[in-house]
Amino acid sequence: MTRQLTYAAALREGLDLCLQHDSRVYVMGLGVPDAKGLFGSTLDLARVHGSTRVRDMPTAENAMTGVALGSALVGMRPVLTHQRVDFALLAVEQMVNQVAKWHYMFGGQQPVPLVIRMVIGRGWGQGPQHAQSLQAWFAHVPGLKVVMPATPYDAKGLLIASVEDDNPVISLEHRWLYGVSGPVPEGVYRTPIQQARIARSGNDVTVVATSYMVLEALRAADELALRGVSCEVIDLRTVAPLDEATLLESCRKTGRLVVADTGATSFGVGAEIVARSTERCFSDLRAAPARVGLPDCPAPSAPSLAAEYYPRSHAIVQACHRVLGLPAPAPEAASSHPLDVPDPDFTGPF
Amino acid sequence: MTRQLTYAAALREGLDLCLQHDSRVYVMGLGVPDAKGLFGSTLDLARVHGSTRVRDMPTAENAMTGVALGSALVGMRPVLTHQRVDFALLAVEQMVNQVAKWHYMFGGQQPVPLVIRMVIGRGWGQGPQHAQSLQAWFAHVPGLKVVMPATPYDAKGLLIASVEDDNPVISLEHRWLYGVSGPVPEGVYRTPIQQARIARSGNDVTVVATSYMVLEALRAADELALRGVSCEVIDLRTVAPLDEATLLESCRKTGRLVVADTGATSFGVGAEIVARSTERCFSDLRAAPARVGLPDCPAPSAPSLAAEYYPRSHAIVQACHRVLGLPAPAPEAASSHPLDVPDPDFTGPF
Amino acid sequence: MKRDRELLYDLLVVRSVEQEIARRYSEQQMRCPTHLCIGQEATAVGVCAALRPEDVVFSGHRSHGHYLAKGGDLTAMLAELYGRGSGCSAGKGGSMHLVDLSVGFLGAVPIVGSTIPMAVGAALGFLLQKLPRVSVVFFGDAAVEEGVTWESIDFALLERLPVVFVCENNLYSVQTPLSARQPAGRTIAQVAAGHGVETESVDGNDVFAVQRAARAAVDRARAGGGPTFLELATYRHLEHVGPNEDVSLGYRSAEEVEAWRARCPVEHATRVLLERGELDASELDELRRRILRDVRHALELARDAPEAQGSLLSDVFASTVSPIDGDQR
Amino acid sequence: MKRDRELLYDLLVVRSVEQEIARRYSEQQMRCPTHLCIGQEATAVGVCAALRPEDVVFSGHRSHGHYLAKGGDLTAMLAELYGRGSGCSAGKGGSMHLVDLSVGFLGAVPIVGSTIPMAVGAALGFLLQKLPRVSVVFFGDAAVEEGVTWESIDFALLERLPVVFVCENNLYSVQTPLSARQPAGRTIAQVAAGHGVETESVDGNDVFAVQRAARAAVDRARAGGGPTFLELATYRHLEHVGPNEDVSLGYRSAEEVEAWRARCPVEHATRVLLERGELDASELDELRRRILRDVRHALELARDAPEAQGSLLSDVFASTVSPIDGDQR
Ligand SMILES: Cc1ncc(C[n+]2csc(CCOP(=O)(O)OP(=O)(O)O)c2C)c(N)n1
Ligand SMILES: Cc1ncc(C[n+]2csc(CCOP(=O)(O)OP(=O)(O)O)c2C)c(N)n1
Ligand SMILES: [Mg+2]
Ligand SMILES: [Mg+2]
Repeated sequence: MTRQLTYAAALREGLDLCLQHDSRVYVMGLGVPDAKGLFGSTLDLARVHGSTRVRDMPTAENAMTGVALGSALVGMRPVLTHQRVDFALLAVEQMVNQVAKWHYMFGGQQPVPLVIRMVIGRGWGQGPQHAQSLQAWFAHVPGLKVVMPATPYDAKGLLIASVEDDNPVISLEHRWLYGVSGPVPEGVYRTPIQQARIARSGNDVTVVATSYMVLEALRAADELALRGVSCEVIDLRTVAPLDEATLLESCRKTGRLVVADTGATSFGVGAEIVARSTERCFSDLRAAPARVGLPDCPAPSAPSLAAEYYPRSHAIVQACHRVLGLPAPAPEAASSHPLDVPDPDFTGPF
Repeated sequence: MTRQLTYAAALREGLDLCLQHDSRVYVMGLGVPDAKGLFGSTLDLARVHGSTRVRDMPTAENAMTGVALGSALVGMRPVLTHQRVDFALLAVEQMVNQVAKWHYMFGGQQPVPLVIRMVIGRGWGQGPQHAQSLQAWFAHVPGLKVVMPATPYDAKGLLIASVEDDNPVISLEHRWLYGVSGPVPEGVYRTPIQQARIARSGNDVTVVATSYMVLEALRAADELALRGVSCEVIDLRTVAPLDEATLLESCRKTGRLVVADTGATSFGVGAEIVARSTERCFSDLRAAPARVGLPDCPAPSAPSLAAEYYPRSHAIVQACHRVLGLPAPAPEAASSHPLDVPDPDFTGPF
Repeated sequence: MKRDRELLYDLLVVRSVEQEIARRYSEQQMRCPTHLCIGQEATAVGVCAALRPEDVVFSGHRSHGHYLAKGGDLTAMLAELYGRGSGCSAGKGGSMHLVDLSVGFLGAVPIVGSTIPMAVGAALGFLLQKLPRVSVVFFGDAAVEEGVTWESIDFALLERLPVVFVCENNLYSVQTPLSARQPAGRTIAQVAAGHGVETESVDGNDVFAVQRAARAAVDRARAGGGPTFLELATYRHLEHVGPNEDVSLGYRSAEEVEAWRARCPVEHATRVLLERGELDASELDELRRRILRDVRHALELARDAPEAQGSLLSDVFASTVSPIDGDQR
Repeated sequence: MKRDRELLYDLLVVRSVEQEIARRYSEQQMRCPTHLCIGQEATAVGVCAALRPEDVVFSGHRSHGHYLAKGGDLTAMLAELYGRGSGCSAGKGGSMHLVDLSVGFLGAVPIVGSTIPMAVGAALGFLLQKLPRVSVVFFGDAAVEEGVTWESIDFALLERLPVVFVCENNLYSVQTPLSARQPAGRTIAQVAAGHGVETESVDGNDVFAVQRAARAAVDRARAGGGPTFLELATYRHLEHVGPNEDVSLGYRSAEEVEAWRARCPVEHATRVLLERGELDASELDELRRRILRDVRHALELARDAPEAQGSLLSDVFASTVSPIDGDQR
């Protein structure tokens, strides 16, 4: 049997390999060398590689992003981390005006090999300022690649591919994925950027999912299978640039599309995927596509409100029913576990 | 004949009225009281209302946004301006984490009456960092209202409505609109927020446009009319919350949709509009919708490249042809005026 | 100004609330990140004692003490931690988003440094409205690493605004010591002074000293003398977030924690009052018992209140408008 | 270090380039916002004279002088202003985005303060790679209002990085004077010193003094002594952006402009060398003529080069990857 690792351990191993093999790589972020090690993903790396290469930093997100960029311009390959995308909003000027555009605006002379890891996600009352999921923002900015690994395999594979890429890569990691386990090969391998993954193939409806929603989509597919519906689940993996080919091929096959994203629905990733598919394969679509995502309000802290806020597999089942013209499914059975912590059934190994 | 004013003068008059009537209103931004007066939109207001109420500020966008918010919490009604949305990226943390969420996250006790005006747009080699058009970003953030007036009438009407609104309103003003003139009534009036305007009614295809692209869309509609195509042009005016009713009604009528937006196409406003229409009136749509917007690259500075970068009316004509199943139109006639300054034919009055 | 006994009372309340939260947290009913201020109570109590009810306070992630010291409603705060509809933020915010408008506690949010410009803005609002009010913001030692802090201080100076910046320097940002974050050979107060703001460094565990310094700053601000920066030295006893001790994490030594526990602000104030004879041991016992009873009562009220329900989509926007020509209609 | 005659030569070149741009700008062929540095040439020339070719420079919106003084290619810069494919940024950037990697001019961008952390990052890169190089960043007096500046300086201090911060204080940000933006009663240098950085205030119109101060700062940085902050007093003769005078705008007086013109950095250096007898009037004339000829030649080359074409969608992304186990393949 292949070795099983958690998502956090897979990331850690990816970082470890990059640090080992490429002396230009360094890792920097708040708490990176501390005893919690960014949800376990940087644990112990400072001891192994030294605290010059695996570094803490001041709480100065904006400057430190510029520092990372500047160091990349003289040959380093930084991996910068933020414990929440919400904190990284202080660094948007650097990320959007500078990092994203540097290569282009200076005529293609200077690559910017910079990986920015940011935590998104939910749970335990994270509330309005610790749970945003802003992939649509970064994807809207030409010059940034945006990845969202959903599995331990891809966490490591995309991290290595991102570090090796000579372009800025934004990696968004969902906090409920760190504890998920799955097969992870040893040694260096890559998950190609801009290549979606057919997580489950099917014929009746295409569910395109990002990050943690891939897990919910697979669960929904299981449930739909019991009713004889064959779901194709696409794990998008890279949000920008989009893997249009995989997306369109599946839409053409099934003629029905549901998108499940971790972010706000309005003006979100789902909008682009629906628009792109509609534009490109309108005549193949047999029903209106549907989006599953967050409603138009900030994330509330109270678990009772958060339970309503975050769509789960049942919402995907509902959307698939709608798209398939089936009667609405029975309401979701009351959950046997609290909804503001990761579902233990979801930790894998898968 | 109704009085004609430029967009800049209309804004200035709106601000003047707000300052006159409501002592809680103040206007703040870089260069607001200077001799250029933010493209003319704040000219002379400091002399009239004093430099406490019409204020310059330090180049500290982030803090000054927090300052505006804090003052709103104790009863003021600030109008904060930024000469470019690009500069305001320094203030995203305040705008997105705080301003947008304050009312919600404290349980609806504290309204945040704050207007943030930001300049978007193009021309004269503005290049990568002086020409972004990030309405899709703000629209993706629950809690922000986002307006984009296209006419002098709405510049004043939406400004007054925004100042009167007890919520944060992001107003994006295209620099090529300041010189455009049109009818503007005297005195206080409002353009309702979240109400799109049918700028021209038609039956064959719906063109939803934002800001400056409304002008291009109207020109495209003129051209299409010559070929017997009847275009309905919707001036979106408010991007968020969307006026879904007007949008869907038009789509249902024409069955064909083109969106023309000033921002990047991918993950942009057009994506939401296409997705929303497809989801809600799929069976009424008779062809794949199309989007007109910026390609996936930063704004180049050279006029020769910028000319390719910015879609003009012809791109809208092309998109309409596509959506209507007509053969591609003849290539655009070479322009008789430079493409990096506003077209004099576009300055109105309309 | 509060009398010294009142200060002690307030300290005991904050301590008791935080201890009760810590005790109950493991029941997993308060399901939100919770940053306790045990060991730091004197900064909150001392500063707020110098304020008038109409003065306003902003804070950050570690705000329970500030909220309570400014007079915030205890039950509403606990209900917020419990995710109840009766929480001070209707359950929307949790521990990291406290507010009590009725006492001028205008809000706390957990983005480091983010309320500093808001406090300055409130002060600007007071100036523009010619209200003799003062605005105060509490923040930690990490906040001075954020540029927005200096932007805010500079603007407060430029406009001579009635605002007091209160830096609670507890030596750590999560697990990271000052030495890994800020240059050696300078104090935070020195940097502030370099910007030109009136600055004072105070023992943040001596509530009397804190109140004195705060009073001077507040008076100055109210009199039009502009902003003051207070650096208050203090220490957090428990882990960064959550109810536990954390010496096992290894980022600070047991000796260091012990040394600071010996400088406990509550014990210090107690000792002073006992020594002065303004309080005797039995009164103190009685006080503690009464406070504990009240806190537990509030906790039960909060815990037993109904969960926030049905309000997910409410209050995204205020539904009101304020017509500029309102008086003409 | 450059000899004084070389400094004068560089000053004359920068002045001549800027004057020629101003003269040609109204032809409307350079179609991008252009911030000229006439009156401020000595800061660029003096600082860059203290650098080695492998040292690096970053700048902001007013960067022509810095680019040229570091040795940037003149024709490529002018071609960039003309929007030519042969521009130093292939026409993508315009005047506000200059770069010449071959001489260590790593880039200029027009977001106030934004290159300051990048310069610090380059210095960090040098430290990590153990390269004895120094990083320099030029910025205006408005940049110290941006928090990122202090974040960057603090981090440079924390890590003792080889970086020199060069503040060109020309008293204005666009039309807004310092007094409307920064608190009275303090200098920029004092604030920097408060952060703990080695600081020097210099007459920025005295190229010799600037070079001396820069040399000391660069030597210190290279020797591991950490960052230095230089505040250079100077003045812009023309409008903020564009080729014209702007006294008519009313934000500064004709007298003030005159007084600073009398302190012209180019004239100052010329006078010194003439007085010292290191140069005579006819040599000077000849120098000026030669420079003007070269500048005009470059201008014509740039103007006559083909427009940027066909590259709109190129270079959004680099097409390369750098495998971590590259050497094993
Ligand atoms: C902008 C931002 N960056 C990072 C964080 C993560 N964070 C939460 S609390 C904290 C520590 C802050 O330390 P300090 O300001 O000293 O306050 P203390 O916790 O010591 O009271 C950090 C870094 C944050 N909340 N906001
Ligand atoms: C972040 C940001 N805010 C505002 C601007 C607009 N702006 C362009 S140049 C400038 C003036 C900068 O003044 P200073 O730094 O003193 O440089 P100077 O023009 O005097 O050389 C401003 C405010 C900008 N480019 N970037
Ligand atoms: Mg601390
Ligand atoms: Mg200046």
